Amino acid sequence: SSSGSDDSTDSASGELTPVTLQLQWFAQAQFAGYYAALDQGYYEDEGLDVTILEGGADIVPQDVLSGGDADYAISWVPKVLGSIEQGAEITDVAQIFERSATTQISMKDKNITTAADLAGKKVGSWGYGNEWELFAGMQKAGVATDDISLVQQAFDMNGFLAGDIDAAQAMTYNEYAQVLESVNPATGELFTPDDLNVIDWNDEGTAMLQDAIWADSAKLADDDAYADQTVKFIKASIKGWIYAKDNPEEAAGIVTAAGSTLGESHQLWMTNEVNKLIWPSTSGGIGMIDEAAWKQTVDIAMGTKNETGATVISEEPPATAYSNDYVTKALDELKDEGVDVEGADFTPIEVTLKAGGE
Amino acid sequence: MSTEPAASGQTVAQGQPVASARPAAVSVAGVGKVFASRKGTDVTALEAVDLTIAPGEFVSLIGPSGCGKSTLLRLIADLDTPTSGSIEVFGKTARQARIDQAYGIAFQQAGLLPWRTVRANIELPLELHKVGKADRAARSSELLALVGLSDFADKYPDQLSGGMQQRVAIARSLAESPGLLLMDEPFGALDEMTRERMQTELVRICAETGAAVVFVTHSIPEAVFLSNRVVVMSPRPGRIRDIIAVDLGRAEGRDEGLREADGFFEAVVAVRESLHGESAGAPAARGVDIR
Amino acid sequence: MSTEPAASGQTVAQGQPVASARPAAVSVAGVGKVFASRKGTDVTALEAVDLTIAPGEFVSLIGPSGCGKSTLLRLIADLDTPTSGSIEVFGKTARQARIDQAYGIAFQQAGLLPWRTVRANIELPLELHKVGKADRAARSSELLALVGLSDFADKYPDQLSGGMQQRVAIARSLAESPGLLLMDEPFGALDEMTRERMQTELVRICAETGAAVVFVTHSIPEAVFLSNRVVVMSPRPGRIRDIIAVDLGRAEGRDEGLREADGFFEAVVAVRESLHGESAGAPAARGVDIR
Amino acid sequence: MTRTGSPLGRRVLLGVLGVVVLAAVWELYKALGPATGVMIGDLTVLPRTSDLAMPHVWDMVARLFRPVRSAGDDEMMWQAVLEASFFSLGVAAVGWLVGVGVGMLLAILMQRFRTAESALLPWIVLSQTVPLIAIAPLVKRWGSQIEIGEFSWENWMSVALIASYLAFFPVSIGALRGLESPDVNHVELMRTYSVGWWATLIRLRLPASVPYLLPALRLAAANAVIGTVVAEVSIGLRGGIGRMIVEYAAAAGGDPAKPWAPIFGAVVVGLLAAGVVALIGLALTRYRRGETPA
Amino acid sequence: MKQSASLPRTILAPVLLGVLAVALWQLAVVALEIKPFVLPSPVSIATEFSSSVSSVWTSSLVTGANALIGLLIGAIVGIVAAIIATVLPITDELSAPLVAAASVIPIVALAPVLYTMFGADKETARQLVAALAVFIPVYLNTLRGLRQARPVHRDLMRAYGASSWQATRAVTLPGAVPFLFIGLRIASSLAVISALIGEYFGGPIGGLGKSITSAAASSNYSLAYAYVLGAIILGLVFYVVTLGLEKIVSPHRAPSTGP
Ligand SMILES: Nc1ncnc2c1ncn2[C@@H]1O[C@H](COP(=O)(O)OP(=O)(O)OP(=O)(O)O)[C@@H](O)[C@H]1O
Ligand SMILES: Nc1ncnc2c1ncn2[C@@H]1O[C@H](COP(=O)(O)OP(=O)(O)OP(=O)(O)O)[C@@H](O)[C@H]1O
Ligand SMILES: [Mg+2]
Ligand SMILES: [Mg+2]
Repeated sequence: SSSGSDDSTDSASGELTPVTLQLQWFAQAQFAGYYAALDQGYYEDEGLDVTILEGGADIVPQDVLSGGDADYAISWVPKVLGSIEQGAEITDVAQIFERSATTQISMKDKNITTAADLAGKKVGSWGYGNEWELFAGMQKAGVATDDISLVQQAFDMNGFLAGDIDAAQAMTYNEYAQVLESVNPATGELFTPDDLNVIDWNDEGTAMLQDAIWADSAKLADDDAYADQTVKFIKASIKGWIYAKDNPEEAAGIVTAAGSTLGESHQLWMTNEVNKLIWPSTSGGIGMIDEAAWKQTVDIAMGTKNETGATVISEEPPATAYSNDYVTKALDELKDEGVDVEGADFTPIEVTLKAGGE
Repeated sequence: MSTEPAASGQTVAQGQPVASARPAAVSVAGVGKVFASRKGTDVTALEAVDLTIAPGEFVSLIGPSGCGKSTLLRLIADLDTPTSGSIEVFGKTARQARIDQAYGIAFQQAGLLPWRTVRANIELPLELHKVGKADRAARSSELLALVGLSDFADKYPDQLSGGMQQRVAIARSLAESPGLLLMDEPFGALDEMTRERMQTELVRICAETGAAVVFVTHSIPEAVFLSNRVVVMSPRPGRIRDIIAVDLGRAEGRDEGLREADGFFEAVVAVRESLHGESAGAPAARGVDIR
Repeated sequence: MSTEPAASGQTVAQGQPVASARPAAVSVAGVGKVFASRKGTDVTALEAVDLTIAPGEFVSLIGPSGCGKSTLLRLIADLDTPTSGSIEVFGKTARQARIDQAYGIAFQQAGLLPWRTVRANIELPLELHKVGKADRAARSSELLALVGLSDFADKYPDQLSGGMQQRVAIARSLAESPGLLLMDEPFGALDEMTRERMQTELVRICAETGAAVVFVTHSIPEAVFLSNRVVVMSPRPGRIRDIIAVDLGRAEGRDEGLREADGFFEAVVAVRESLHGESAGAPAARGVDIR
Repeated sequence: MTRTGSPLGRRVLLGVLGVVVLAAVWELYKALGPATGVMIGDLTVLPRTSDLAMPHVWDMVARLFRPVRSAGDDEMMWQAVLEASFFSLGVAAVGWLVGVGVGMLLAILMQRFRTAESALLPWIVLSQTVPLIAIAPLVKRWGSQIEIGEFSWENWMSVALIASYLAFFPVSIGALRGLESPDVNHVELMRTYSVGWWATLIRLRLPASVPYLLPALRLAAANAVIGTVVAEVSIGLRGGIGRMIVEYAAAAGGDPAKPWAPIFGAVVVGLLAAGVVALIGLALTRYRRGETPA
Repeated sequence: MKQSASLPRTILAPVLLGVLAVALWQLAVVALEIKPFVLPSPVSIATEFSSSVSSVWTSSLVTGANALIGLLIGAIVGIVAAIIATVLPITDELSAPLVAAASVIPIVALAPVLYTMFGADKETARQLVAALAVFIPVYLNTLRGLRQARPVHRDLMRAYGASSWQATRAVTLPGAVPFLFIGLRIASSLAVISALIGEYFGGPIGGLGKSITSAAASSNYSLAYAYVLGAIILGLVFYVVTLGLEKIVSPHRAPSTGP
């Protein structure tokens, strides 16, 4: 916050409060709601001048946040739990994604339909803390990390397509689509969902909470202006996500305009799949943190060992690790304005993927 | 060490100044130089050296490799400091003389800066001492003419033959009209023919500029041809064994014919014998001790 | 070019073999060498050179830089081929002689292989020609003794002084007991004192081995001291100007005293005059044309 | 490297021929080699020949002349690649300049003080064994703390700084060697002129270091490009080749020629960087007279 | 040139500087209360290093093996290519632009396609990345060394009527060794760095690169830096071993310059 000192909350004066948001990765429809909120002026309506910072391979959003270089960050809960144990003081203030998008996909002929089938296979993962649901699923099915050979996946799915990886990690909104955009050498056509087996961690019961909005715990406690601003930020972001639900094509276009180079059909697919992770909301409105889901995430984080025998965390996270206070306020305001924050009537659209995601 | 009698017709003049009205060009008194080596074995390069050189006098230093010729020259030039004794150049300390640019120096390699033209190389000392551009140009033209290289002013050193490069180095050493020239085997890298021509040249230049010269060489004919006095040194520790006065007439009169004169050969023989120190010894035995 | 009369007491022997019973060690007949340059300007390095060298004879080549001395030596060694004329070595073509290892060769740089010990350097040619290990060791020990370096057999070249390295190179050139030694300024890099010792040494070795020698040098005293005949060459294009026979007695008898003999100085003067070609000319004019 | 021997025309011709030969070998192997690659035991010794692994040369070239995305009115791939190349080149150039500056300063310091050389040199060598990925996030995080008046640190500066971290190394080593290269003769000549260290540096040591400096500058340029590309990936800077590599990788399955486009871009960046250094070398010809052709 | 410095200076000075720097670092972290996720303190890194020394060791083995294989492949191919280029100059001219390009492009850019070409579940791609990075300095320096053969040695070989293979073995190859080592010295730590960056783009897990990133991803920076320390030590080991090899192979030649 460079300009103005105390008048930051004084939105009436027309002065916008500068706010930065650190994403977990490059601009893509995974973050469609925030880009839509920015594009549609929802942040501005709340008196916020939001700058969205893209991520990178070595950017750890929660560290950017706790280091004071961003006001909010988007990150997965299990990744942040580790950081919190290392001393980061940040709080999950809105759990945007209610469901997990992580799956383990394999070619039909490999007959890998459950976590138990992974034993003895070459299993892909990106690392970077994306691997915990996989390990939890395996552990639950009695497969030890030594029973598989773990391969670090690259930024592409070529390893999977070439058969180097039997079961690859794939986000429903991204890598799964990448496979469906590729030509099946056997048929000369694109792969279809029928060619693939999918292990969905939501179904296996080892799903963990993913994209959430994180804020600085200390400032939430001490700085009322920041607390107010957090509510506003959540409110505007939720409006963005509602926009993405109602206007997936436009939302995808907004993300592309923001500099994403993903192909058109891929971008739209991603928007649609991300919508499925949010809508319909079963936790009392988008962003509400479901106690049970949180507990499941924490339990897995404490009980699951990775290939080096380490767990994400060794003890319960502090109470400040999440708070429904701010999202509740935001939802209340929205409900007051007559906005549907649960999207019970949500129906996804049909997206046809083209080769290379074009 | 052995101060044996000099050869026929030559006078031995140990450390005697030729003139004493003006301060001597160089006066070395009781100078010793010990190089401390890391292994603790010190090398005594020079011991009790006395030498006085008159203004305008040409003195050569000759002696076996490692006898301290270069060391002595470097002490005079204040490139190194003596362990004992004192050195004066034109009545000043060696250090002061260096700062006052009282001498010019030339080494075995011409040591021209390859990225500077011939002219720019000659002007280097002037430039470093903030002489104005016009003055520099005038002086370098003069010097180029003196060494017969006016046509090569804008060439680079690598476009010159070895002899020509050496002449540029001599011109450079003369740039600030020093009263003393220090030269360490300046013609060592030249072939004999070119070398003889350069010697004639140097004699002429010295005559024109009237500078005193301390000239280190390995070549007896060269030392004899050039010098008023030849200082013969003995090794380990470096001492002056003999000083042989050569009287071949004034510099202006010296020319190629001189090299074939009897006096020349006699002086050569005198220096040779002094150098080998043991002309009475058995030459046959020498074949063994050749390290 | 100018075949002017030789100096007093010397005989001019143009291309005359000293002995003719056995085939000459080297016989050069009407040899010319033109270097084609890329820019189209050809360099005529040698023109119409005739020279015959008898077995056991010591012949020096002397002449100004660039006159083709090295070129001639390289042609004899078949390191290059003549443009015209023919060269025979012991009655064979130069090529055949090279393949038969009829000669040994030494250059200005010792050219030792730095990664081989002194002994291994000397053994190199033997090794290349598949001489057995024991024979090699015997021969190298012999040669090491000959050049007085037996104590240094297992040292590496960088642990030797320049003169010692040069002696190793000479030992190497003698390894296969050639009847002919080709030497291109082998003492060029040494200081005068070491050089004189090496010369004495070389005279002794040649006497012991009876090899003919073609010796390139820039130094008149060196040429005179060593040779039976001194070949004086003139530049552009390289030709033989004079061949001066030096008669200072058999090699075995030559020693240091010789250098101070009258005959020595006379031969030096004769070579000097032939070399400068124009001893009658005005020496004053030479100062200008000194390139 | 390339000798000055053969004429330029021949060099260019043979160079082009070399590229053609490489393309021909590629296609030949692709036509004849097994799709699964040549395996010895479990080890793939020659690459797979599937279109996914080795697209046809003409496909890779043709891809450059199609829009980045077929839908929409996107610019041509080659344009996009070229833009990214110039962006990366710009960042790398800044990194190179900083690296050269720091390297020179270190070299001068080490030349001046023997103790500095003893103390610094091992650490300078050691610094290059620190993996980039360890310092990239640090630099970004520290950089973002900097805000002085109007000036605020931007991400591209972090990338440039990382590039300079790789670039300074060859310069400091090469320049040190160069600064110490003058003959004792020359150094003593300056002493007889009783000029100080500074004048000796300007008139003697710096000019004498040019032949050593030029190869160092070239290495530094190559290093700066590597640093830029890796750091772009690492901290996700938009606009350059590094990010393009990651982004286009996502399309590899359906559009195998696409990921090759930024690789060609990287070649362009590298060659341009080397070209600039060659030009600098040309401008300094005067100081390279002593250089012996390798 | 300067005389080689005295022992206390060569050892003591850098050690003192290092100790000073680490002490300042520790002091800064403690005094300014810098959070571990901004910059861990040397003490915490050292503690972490000693407590996870076994996993650092296993990671180093993986990356080190890749680097070593890459170094060997790159060096052998580089030397052979340089010999071919010397014997058949046309190959040099043909490959000149390719080598020029390879020497300036970021090799890591090739990592993703190499994984596709050689298999994402194998270490091959990483080894090739390292090999490519090693190839360039080894090739260029060896080529220079081979061409450096002094004319006097060449003449000597001809005078001995040596065959071209004899000449190559007796003179050209040994003469190129110091130059080869200049290349190898550059290549040694390059191999480690390249193998490590190669891990960034995929492949089997277990190496240092992956360990660093996953430790950092969970904000465990002390652990991340413990692995970084491992990487530094690994690079140093490669460098020092190369240096030692050079000393053993070529004890008697003028010291060659270069890092
Ligand atoms: N910087 C030095 N450190 C140690 N010893 C030295 C140094 N300079 C010269 N010496 C020693 O001092 C002695 C005299 O050396 P100096 O160079 O003066 O001999 P020189 O007569 O010039 O020999 P040359 O004819 O070979 O040039 C030699 O023994 C040499 O090893
Ligand atoms: N390989 C070559 N290509 C072209 N010209 C050459 C070559 N070798 C020698 N020359 C020319 O041939 C002439 C004679 O050269 P050479 O080396 O034989 O002279 P030299 O008498 O040995 O001289 P120096 O005393 O300087 O060694 C010179 O003009 C030289 O430039
Ligand atoms: Mg000396
Ligand atoms: Mg020659």
